Amino acid sequence: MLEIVFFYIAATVALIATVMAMTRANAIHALIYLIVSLLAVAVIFFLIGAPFAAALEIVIYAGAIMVLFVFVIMMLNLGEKGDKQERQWLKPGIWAGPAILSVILLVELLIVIGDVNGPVSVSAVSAKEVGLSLFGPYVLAVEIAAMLLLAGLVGSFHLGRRYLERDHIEKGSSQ
Amino acid sequence: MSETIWVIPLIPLLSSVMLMLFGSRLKITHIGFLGVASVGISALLTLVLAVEFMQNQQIIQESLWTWMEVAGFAPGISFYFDGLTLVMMSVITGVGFLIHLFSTEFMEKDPSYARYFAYLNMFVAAMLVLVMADNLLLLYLGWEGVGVCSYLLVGFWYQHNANGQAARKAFIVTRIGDTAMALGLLLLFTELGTLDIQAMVGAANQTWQIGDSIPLIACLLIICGAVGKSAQLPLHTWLPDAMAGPTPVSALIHAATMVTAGVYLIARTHGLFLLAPTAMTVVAVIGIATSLMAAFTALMQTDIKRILAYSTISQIGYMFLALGVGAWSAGIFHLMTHAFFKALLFLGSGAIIHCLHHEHNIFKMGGLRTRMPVTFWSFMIGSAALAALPMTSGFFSKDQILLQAYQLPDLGPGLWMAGLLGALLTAIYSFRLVFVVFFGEANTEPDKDTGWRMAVPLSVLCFLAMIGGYFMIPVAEVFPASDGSHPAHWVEYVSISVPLVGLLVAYLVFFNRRLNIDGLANSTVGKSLGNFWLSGWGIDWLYDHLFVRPYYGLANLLKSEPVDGIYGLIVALNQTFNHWLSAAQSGRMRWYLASMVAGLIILITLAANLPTGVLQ
Amino acid sequence: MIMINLIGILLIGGLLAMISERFDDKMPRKVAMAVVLTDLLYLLMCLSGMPEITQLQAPLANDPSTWLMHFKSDWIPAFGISIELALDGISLLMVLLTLVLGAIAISASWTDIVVRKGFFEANLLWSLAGVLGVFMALDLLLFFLFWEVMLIPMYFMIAIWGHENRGYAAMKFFIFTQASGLLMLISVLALVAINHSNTGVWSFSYFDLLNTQMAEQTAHWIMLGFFVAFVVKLPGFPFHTWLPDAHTQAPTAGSVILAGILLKTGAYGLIRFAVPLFPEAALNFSYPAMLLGAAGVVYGAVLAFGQTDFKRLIAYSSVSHMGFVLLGIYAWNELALQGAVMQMVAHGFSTAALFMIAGSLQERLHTRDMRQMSGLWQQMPRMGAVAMFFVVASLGLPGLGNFVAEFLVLLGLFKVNAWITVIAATGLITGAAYSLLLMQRSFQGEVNKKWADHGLIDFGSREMLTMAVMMIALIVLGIYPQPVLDTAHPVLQSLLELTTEPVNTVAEVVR
Amino acid sequence: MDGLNIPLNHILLVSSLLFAIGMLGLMIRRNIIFILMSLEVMLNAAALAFVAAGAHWEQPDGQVVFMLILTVAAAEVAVGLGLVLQVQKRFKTLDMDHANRMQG
Repeated sequence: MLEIVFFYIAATVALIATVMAMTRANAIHALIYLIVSLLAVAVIFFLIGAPFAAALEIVIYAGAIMVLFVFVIMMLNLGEKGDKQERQWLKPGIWAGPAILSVILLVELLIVIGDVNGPVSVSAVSAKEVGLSLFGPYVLAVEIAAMLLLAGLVGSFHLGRRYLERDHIEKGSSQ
Repeated sequence: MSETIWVIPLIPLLSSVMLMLFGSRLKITHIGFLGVASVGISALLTLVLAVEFMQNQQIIQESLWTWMEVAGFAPGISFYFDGLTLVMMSVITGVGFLIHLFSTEFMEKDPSYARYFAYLNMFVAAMLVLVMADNLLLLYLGWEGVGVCSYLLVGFWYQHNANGQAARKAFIVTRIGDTAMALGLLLLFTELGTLDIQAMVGAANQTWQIGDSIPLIACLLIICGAVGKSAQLPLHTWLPDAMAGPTPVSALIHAATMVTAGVYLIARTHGLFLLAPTAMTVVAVIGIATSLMAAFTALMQTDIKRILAYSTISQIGYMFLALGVGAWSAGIFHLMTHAFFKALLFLGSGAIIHCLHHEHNIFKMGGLRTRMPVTFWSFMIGSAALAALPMTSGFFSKDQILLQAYQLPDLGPGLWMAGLLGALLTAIYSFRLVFVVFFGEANTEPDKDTGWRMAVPLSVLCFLAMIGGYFMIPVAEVFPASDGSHPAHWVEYVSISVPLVGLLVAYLVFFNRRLNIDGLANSTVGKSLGNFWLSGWGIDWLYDHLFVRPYYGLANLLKSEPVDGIYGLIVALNQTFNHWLSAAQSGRMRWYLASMVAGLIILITLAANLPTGVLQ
Repeated sequence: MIMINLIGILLIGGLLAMISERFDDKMPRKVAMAVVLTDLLYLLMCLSGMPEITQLQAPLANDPSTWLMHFKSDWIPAFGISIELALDGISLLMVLLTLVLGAIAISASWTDIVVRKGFFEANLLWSLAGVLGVFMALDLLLFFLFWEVMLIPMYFMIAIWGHENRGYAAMKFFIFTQASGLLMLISVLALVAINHSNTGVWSFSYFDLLNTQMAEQTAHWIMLGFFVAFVVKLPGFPFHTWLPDAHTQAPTAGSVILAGILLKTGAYGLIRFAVPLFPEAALNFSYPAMLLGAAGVVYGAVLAFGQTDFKRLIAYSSVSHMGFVLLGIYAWNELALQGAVMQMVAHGFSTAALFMIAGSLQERLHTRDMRQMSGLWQQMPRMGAVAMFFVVASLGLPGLGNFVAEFLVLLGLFKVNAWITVIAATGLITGAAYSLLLMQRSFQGEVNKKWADHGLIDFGSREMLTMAVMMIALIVLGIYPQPVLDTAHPVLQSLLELTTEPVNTVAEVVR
Repeated sequence: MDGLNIPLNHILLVSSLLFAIGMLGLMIRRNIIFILMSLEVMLNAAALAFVAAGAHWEQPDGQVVFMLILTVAAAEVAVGLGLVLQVQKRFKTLDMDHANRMQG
């Protein structure tokens, strides 16, 4: 009973936080809302019996990935000017069309999932089970994920290095 | 001789080919010799043939090879020789030889001497094929062959655009008739299964009754061909312009031989025309109408050659009249005598033009009687024959035509009277020519009179023009016999006297000026009528506005290829789509996203509407 | 095997010609000429061992062994696709025409190609190889393959060595023929599929596909696919618009091959495939087809009259002349078909020669605009005389090949429909009009001072020799066409047996 | 607890809403940072749906897929943010409408 109440609270929090994240002009504010949203989703994960997923959500999503955002935003140093620009871009005229599209899509999704019935299980799927299937039937997917991460690593390193080099060269030439 | 008549057209043809291939390397005298001798040999062979024919009256049929053989259509390269062919061959080779001889002097100074004789020899060959052909397709070969030679010779002095224009006009106008004739051939073959003239006429008599519509259509189509070639209404306009060619060419092609091919064609296929009396009436009416129209026009012309050209048209009109009233042999007889005296007149005018440095206007001549006596006497005799003064050759032939026309029921007397009017006009314009050119004051100074190569043909033709009327042409076997009855004597007397009246009128008006017609000519009516006649009854103008200009306009209109517009439309459509699609590729990420979402919506909508079971 | 060799010699010869440019820049043309003449000699030698062609029995449409030559070898057996070549009278005529005109085309381009000579000659030979394949292939997929093969070298010839507007012309040519080829492919596949559903056997062989039973409507649409493909190539009105551009822009040899040979593949396709495969559908369609033919005759002639470009005029005259072929084919009786075959051969020579003259003029004057010519006879009498010969040939002078062709077509057509014959016959008049205009504007007329000091060179012996070959060919065709007629006769006989003649005599029309 | 579990379609509803909001953000934002954030929201929404479905069937597969999504998100953010730095460097703006020329 308590889980159901908690679920609705968490869901509400997640939705509100996401809406706020999407509409903020200041990147850091948006980011913090986003983290709240992710945490709320983590709560839902926990409630529907996926504690392992909830942990990962907090550690990696809300932790690692969001920190990356924070770093980058700090590096870019957008400041007041950026905020003003963002506010200007967020005029109703701009988001009216996309909003209609989104609503249509949402309605369609809801209709499609309308006839899905049945509760989710409360019995938790343990980390062990997840681990067993990860390195059992899904081992190929794990390999692919590994490759993907490696590619991401190399890619970001390459892009970031060039950024620094360029910076360095330009600074050097301007001196 | 009778086994190898195919040699007769072959010799001029070979000579022509040789002149074309090696003409530029031969000496002038050799060229002339080759050109004249080849026709001369043909003429001699024709003479031999004639003598043989007179003795045994034997019709010769000779087949060289089958031209083509497809599904029962098997015209041969084969020749047919009878009295009618003999008359035509004699005229072509005989007069042709004289004109070739005349040309050697006339064209002496021309740089394209070899080309001239090559064309002229080829013409003789083609003309001989035309008259000797045993089937209509081979006849058509000769028919078109002479047409091309005529084109080449009219446009012989190609450096002047006007000559080329005249040549093209001559070819295309006759081509209109030729095409109709070709259709006639198609119809005859389709209906009768053969184009062999004798067999065809035989089959026609078995298949059709007199007055049937198919022989009428066939005959009308053949008439179109004949009308085009023989310069009759309504396809006569090319002939006066065709005078742009060298004068001997006019004498040979546009007076003596080619233009009478239409007469020959109708005479040759008279078996068909007898089945279609309406067609014969058409021939007669075309003939007399043309004859009068041309005679009026000739009255007003000032160019010596154009006078003669219109007079040729007019005389061929008489021949058509003869054919139309069934006076076949009279028509052919007139064809022959006309060949003599008209060739004579043309050569005479050629001599004048040659000696006066290409002067064509008769009012700039005058007084040539004493300076060019040979030419003067040729012209006198020629004009007398043309005007059909008694005892000349033209008298006998024209008289026969008029008398037989008179005997035709219903239309007869009308045709006769019209013919008489034509004869009167003929006498007036021919002696107008003589009086203006040879009498009166001299306006120009000729170099000299003609040389022997011109004088000999002139004299021989004078002789023929005088006595030609006493020849008996051997065509009795060819044509059905006429009933032989004679009209009342007064008809004959009137016929004889009319040309004399004409001569008198010409004498009074143009020689001693008793009769002054200046007032009449200068009145408004007279002037406009004069101009009307001068322009050949405005027919050229009419055709120009009715056919030539619209055709040019059409060609110009279509020149930019309207059909391509349809394909251009397809191209434009594609380009528009291309434009739209490249506009979609704007590089704006939000736009891409929006379209992705839109696509997603469509996909989900489709998926949701699919039958259940697909989703689950 | 002989037929494979014929094609192979040309393909390999093309490679040789390309390579030979490395040794000497004048080599390719000699190599190419040698290759074509070798091919021709080889064919003639092989033929000499065969029975007299006139004594051949009619090749039975469903029995390959009655044909003059037949070759079959598996290619993709799973789908019944084979390398099947066969030769009968009409194919033989077309193959001979191709090789002779090929040699003439090489001679025509003897001097006017200056860049990448080796590649040019190679393209020329490959194009000829494709055409030979088209004339001999009896497997429908192989036919389609050759159909495409002949286009690509031609595309290159126009696009690389063409005149000022070559890119446009080449692309137009390519798109038209490619689109029509696609239609044909679809039709072929549909036909094969129907045959498969009827018999359960996959086969692309002509002999198997004859007499395929199908619904009337289906036959109609498939036949239209073939019809359009071939009529675009022919070209028939209103699919002709690629032709004036392609002919005008192509180099001389390209124009000669295009007009002389490539157009004939369309006519050949109609005779060999479009009608026999669907006899009923095709003959039901004969009336519109003949109307298109007549429209082509008249339209081509009128447009030719309006042109000022020497080559464009000849190109439109081709449209007019090929209209007669279309008429002849769809009149579908022996007279008309013989006429169509004759027209294919005779037009090949007469137009090829006119294009050569146009090429020579362009080479000397650097223009094709007739308004700038006039009076050229004065300086180049030999060229003028030759041009005159071919002009009168093209206007259908009796005694030359074109007349025989046109007259036979009209004769056959008259039996079928008199009124269309009348329309088509006006082509003889308008034909005279544009032909003589061509002569008047270029060689006759006042001597143009502009060229007086250009030292224009008259035809030399090489050119005269080439022209003489074509002149003699036209004269022989004109006064003794029987060998050609006899060669085509048995084939047409067997084709006519496949179909029933449309019954509509002239008497009905006239009465 | 029996019969009082969280209904699956409610979780899916939340997931759909999150997805729609993320997509909306994706479409209305021009700043690349926000675009990346929106992507994260959408990925997260999908992940939620997977985990919920896994829970429904009491199978670990949902969470396995969630982990895969997590790796994708990580890699994407790493590369994406690297690109952000480059874009900022080159164009002096984060507006994607201005940085739409694919030039070096």
